[in-house]
Amino acid sequence: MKLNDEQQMLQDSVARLMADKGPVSHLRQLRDEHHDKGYDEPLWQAMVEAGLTGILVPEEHGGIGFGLVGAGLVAREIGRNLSVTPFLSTAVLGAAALSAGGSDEQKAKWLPAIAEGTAIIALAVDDGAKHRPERLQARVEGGTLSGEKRLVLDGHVADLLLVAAGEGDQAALYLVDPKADGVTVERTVMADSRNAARIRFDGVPAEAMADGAAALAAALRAGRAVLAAELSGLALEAFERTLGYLKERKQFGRLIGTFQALQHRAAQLSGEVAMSEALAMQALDACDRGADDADQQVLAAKAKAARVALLAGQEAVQMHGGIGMTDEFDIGFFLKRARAGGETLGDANYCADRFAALRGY
Amino acid sequence: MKLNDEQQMLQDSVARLMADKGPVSHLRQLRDEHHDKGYDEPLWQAMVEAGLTGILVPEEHGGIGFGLVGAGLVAREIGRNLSVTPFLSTAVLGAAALSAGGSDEQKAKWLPAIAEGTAIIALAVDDGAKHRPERLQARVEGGTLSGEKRLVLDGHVADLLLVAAGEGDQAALYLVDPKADGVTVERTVMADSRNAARIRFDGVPAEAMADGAAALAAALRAGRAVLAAELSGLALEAFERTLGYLKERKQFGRLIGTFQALQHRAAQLSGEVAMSEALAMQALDACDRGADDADQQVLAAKAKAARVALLAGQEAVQMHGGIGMTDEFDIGFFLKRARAGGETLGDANYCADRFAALRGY
Amino acid sequence: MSDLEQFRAETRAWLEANCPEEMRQPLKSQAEHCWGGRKWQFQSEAQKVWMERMADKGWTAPQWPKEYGGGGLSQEEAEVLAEEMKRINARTPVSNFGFWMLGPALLKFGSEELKREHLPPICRGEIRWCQGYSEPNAGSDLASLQTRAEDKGDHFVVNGQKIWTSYADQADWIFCLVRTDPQATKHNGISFVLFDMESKGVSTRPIELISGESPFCETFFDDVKVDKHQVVGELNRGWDVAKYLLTHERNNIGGEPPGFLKGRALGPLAAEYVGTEHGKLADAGLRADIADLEIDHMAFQALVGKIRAEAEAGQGVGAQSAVLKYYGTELNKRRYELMMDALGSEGLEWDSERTQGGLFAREWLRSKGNSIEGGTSEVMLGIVSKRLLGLPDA
Amino acid sequence: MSDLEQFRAETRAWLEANCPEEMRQPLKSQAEHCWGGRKWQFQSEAQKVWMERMADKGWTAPQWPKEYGGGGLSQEEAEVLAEEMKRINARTPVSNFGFWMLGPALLKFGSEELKREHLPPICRGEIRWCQGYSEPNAGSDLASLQTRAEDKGDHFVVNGQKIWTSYADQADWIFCLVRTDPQATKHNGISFVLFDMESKGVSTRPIELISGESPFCETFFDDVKVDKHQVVGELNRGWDVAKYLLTHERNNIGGEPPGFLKGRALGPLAAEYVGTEHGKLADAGLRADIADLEIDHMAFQALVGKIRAEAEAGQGVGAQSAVLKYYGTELNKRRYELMMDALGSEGLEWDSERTQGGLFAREWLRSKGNSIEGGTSEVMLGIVSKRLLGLPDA
Repeated sequence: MKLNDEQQMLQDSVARLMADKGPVSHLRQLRDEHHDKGYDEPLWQAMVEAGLTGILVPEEHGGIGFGLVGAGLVAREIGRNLSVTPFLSTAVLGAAALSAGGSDEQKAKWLPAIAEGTAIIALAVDDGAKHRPERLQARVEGGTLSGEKRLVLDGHVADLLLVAAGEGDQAALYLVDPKADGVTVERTVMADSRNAARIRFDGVPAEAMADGAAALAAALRAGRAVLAAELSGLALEAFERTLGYLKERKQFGRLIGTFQALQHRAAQLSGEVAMSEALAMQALDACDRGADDADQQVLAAKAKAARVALLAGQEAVQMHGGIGMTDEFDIGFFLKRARAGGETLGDANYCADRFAALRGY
Repeated sequence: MKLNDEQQMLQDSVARLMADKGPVSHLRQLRDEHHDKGYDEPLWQAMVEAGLTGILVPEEHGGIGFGLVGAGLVAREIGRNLSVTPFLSTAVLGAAALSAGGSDEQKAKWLPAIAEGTAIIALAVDDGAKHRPERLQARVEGGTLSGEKRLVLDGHVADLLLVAAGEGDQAALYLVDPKADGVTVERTVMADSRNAARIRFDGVPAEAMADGAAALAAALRAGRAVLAAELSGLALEAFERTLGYLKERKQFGRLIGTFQALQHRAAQLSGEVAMSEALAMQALDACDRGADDADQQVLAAKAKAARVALLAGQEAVQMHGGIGMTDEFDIGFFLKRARAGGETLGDANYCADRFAALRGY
Repeated sequence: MSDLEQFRAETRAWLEANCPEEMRQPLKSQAEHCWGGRKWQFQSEAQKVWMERMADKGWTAPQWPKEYGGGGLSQEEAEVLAEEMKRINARTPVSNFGFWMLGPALLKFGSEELKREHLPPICRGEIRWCQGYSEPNAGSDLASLQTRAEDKGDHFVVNGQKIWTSYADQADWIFCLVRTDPQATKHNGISFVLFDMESKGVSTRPIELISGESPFCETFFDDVKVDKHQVVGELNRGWDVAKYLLTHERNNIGGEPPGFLKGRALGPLAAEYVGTEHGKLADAGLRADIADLEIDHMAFQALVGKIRAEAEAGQGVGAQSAVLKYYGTELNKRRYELMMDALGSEGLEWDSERTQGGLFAREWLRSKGNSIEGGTSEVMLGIVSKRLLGLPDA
Repeated sequence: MSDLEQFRAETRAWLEANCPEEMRQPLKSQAEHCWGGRKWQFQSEAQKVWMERMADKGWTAPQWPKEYGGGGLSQEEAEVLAEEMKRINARTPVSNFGFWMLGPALLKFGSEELKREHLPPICRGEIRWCQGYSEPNAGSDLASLQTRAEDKGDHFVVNGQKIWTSYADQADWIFCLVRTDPQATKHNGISFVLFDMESKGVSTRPIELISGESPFCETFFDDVKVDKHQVVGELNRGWDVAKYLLTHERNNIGGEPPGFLKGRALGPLAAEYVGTEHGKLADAGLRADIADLEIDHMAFQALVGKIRAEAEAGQGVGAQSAVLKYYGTELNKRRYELMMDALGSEGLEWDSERTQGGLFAREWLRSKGNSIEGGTSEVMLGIVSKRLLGLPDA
């Protein structure tokens, strides 16, 4: 696929916004000061003003309804700059879930709040250390939820929790008030210096959605597709920084970029990054078009992006040599985010396994 | 492990024998003349005279009882020269099976014949296209065998067939006369220009062994370990021929061996080959010593050797460029044998899967 | 109904009426492909009829101008035709290096006279072309070629040797790189010339590959007389034509595998041979490998689509073609390795009827040439690193 | 009973009697390792007692000669001691660069005076050493180092800067490569000198790694006075000493991973986090990856064993050490990647008590330095291709 003019304009403006207001230095600063909210509030405010928080919110609910390609373009620049916002948790997972499965009242209450930036929403799926939404342990019985969730992105600052749980044979999302009795939130700071939370639910009131199963499926699909775009952007940036280093660093009296072994590895990495990006955009577009194989494409895109981003992070550190191992230098942040983003909503092995299942083998 | 003096002498003498009497040119000649027996008869005779056919046959049955390390040293040189003999089928699989599970009479009849080179023995295990000895379909009932076997090495020239089949819950080896009624042999020439056969059994008399299950296990173990040594030798030779080519072929006005990207690949391949060889010898030694983890080591060695030999074959053809693709040049034979040998008695995926199972995960 | 919809309806009706039933089966092997040319022996009446009917419509070369025997279709119309042909599994009516390579070169660089002389016979399947680029000891280093064409006033006299000339023993004409200025160095002084393979002094010798097939020849030129007007593009600037074609060729690697695996998915094939367990392929390692390959293939196709879309928008393909060549051929090699993993000993049979004479093993081996011919993978990575990434020379 | 059996019995009895219970637990993390030295704060009385008892036996350096404070054990006896220690999970009593690096260098190149001065305090755990090789902008290219030592008659004056000096801020003495002949080029004119880190003009600054730890420092020398007798080996031939040590260091990479994974198998760890299905790890892709890693590790150990056996037989290790360094470190990186795959989000926690403050993620990140420090993987492959394979220079 190729971007249309509107999408191209979006990409250009988001690229400027993120580079100006959400650069890697902000991530470092948030980390070093142990920021209590753990995200870049001024940047988030700027995204609200630019309408980006409502990118998946339909126009009737105050959003711009730009679709997943649009969300992917934002995520790509987030990946390039390692910008820290609740975009994925709120504007993607939250908006996708509520749009797909919320009741009219739920939509009317929460979707405008997402678009206006007045609510942060967190999706709670994983019961264990690995993402396995087909085998949920958290249960809803008689309208109350019990269980434990991990890797709840922005969970400690959320105004609303969307919790995946089983009721009978059916897995679905439920709305839970994080301030309700029986909710215990432990903030966990992850290796990529981002927020997540472990949350315990002990008999907490859980509000059903109009179609909680559809909401869960939509959130997972949108989240994986958008993460694929973010990881592709991350890989591209890590690669480009490394390419720049190859052109300026000397060893043994030569620019290291003249060493053919590194040239070939750089060439291979550039191709991998280009393929990861192209597939991510194609998968986002397939979702927007409602293509039959959209799920396959999304799983493929997430698997590919997770592998490529990790490879790009590994190669970036290795080719930078000693300096790449230092915290003072930014390149290590890309490696850390590559692994954390790759793990989120299903790692490469998980996505490839599901992909194979959908392909019938 | 390190070879002792006796083993070192064996290696040296076998290396001379194979290079003199079983070079790659013989394989080409056998192929081009569609040789009816499909193996190098003068070489086999020379191996009989050197005592190599009895390398696994105990001394009391006329062999030299040199153990699997000895057999591996022979196989290594077979791999380097792509020598075509019934060594694997008869001297390894046949001897290992009969020694481990044959009755006294069976041993007395067949083991001396193996050592003297008067009998060719073929092992028939695979019921399908893939090696799956845990799920045999061939059955023995009331002393008669029915089923179909594939990839029976030297099956069309064998004097005795050792056939793996189930009886009740138990899988075991049975002795079958290839000339018996109800045996239909189809010779199949494989991609590596070697013999195998597809053999049908329709209610054929099957002679039980003293311990047919132990015979099957011993044959598979010995065969895989010895194949690991053969494949390692093959990989080494393919690598060394390629290394020689890198030092003599010019492109763009330079020796191609000066290109750093090829240097690094050659360095990696040399390490892989060295590891494959070391593990094969260690596994053979573990079998001879009766080490607890001998089965794990053999599976690991076969998996590693299959992967490395295939890699060596692929890299050899690629680095030779156009000439590597021509039949006139010998290097392609190594690639072909790498795949055929890798497939025999379980491919790398199969061996790795079994290895993981033995390791408890 | 839009024009395109109308075109689709007419095309569908025409194909239904004119494509013989026999030509609606996928090729069982490469051997069933129709190459055309003076020496061509049609394998069936249907093959002949199908080629002629398509040639009459100009649809053997759908996008070439009508005045040269092509179909004069727009890009969109050509896509519709391709879709409609695929719908009924219609075979390519005829194809050879004349269509893939010489035609595009003539359309871009050829004189009006050369176009009128050569394009119509190609479209009618009357002339089969081969390519004379590589030389012994030159390999990927095309610029060092030594076949020379001496200027004899109204003609050249060509002497030298080519290698890897595809099916030169069965081709009618050759397009050939020759050195016309022996003083010039490297890429300069090379011209792109055309001549009849029946000319005096031309001889060929097939090269047997490790797959047992002989799709290539060594070709020898001994005082071959070549008309001077048969130079494509400017004299001594043949490198421009060759480079254009190499890029064009690489750009055409779209990720659809050739041979047996064309249109076949590995998953079901593997299930047939390795079986299933708990609803999944019984070999978990192979299953993971196939999934990874299919994911990489999907990613590759997405990139191909993106690059083509950009090329249509005028951003050009250029060195991107090296990316496509590299990944397209490396993927194909992986694909054939996995096919062999799946087929086990059946894939290894070399001469049984069951396997059509060892089709599997032969195609696996043949795939190894993909990353050597048309510029090795190493050369492609060099082009990417220098021209796309701007990495400096040593 | 053979001598060796007797030695084993005595050793076992002594260890049983003398190794404190606390010192029979595997290290929970690298932080529990006993480094020794003037500044060392023992983490427990048991740690102190254990170090002193072992030092009294000479078993902190079992194979060094007794006259220098070592145990004077033969290779076989040392192996018995190691086996018996492993049997009860006894921790290494003390270790630092003095044991791993300086000791072997002094034993091979040092004067009798230097051996008597430096080896005994190492054995007693009194002096902790660090290494001064790398310099900013030199990286893997050690021969271009610029720290200079000026000859002032009875002493040198050292000026310059080192980087990647391990724990220089906690070390007592440094062994250091300095340029003693500024005229000589590259590998020549470099000397291997020793001096006290408390000397005037020495300062250090820890470097924080991506793992959050600071095992390395930048170290600055500003007119540091160094006694002339503290040169190891010949003046201006320090490169020989350094090369010997690099080889020695690489050769010591035996495939046992450092840190959390030391002595831990990945299979059971993964089962804990990803679960099992039909008796196998529930994640089939991870299962295959772990099996491949364990197979490669087994192959690597077989090669290590073979190379060591050949070395003992006098064939030397030489450039083989580059093979070991390359594969040992690359395997370790793969191992930590798979550990992270297995642990999922738990592995990513950075500061929870549950994970001992992010032990998993930090060790994963730390492992990335393995293929950079002590000669990068690229340098190793270069050594292999040039020195083992004899491939020509460009």
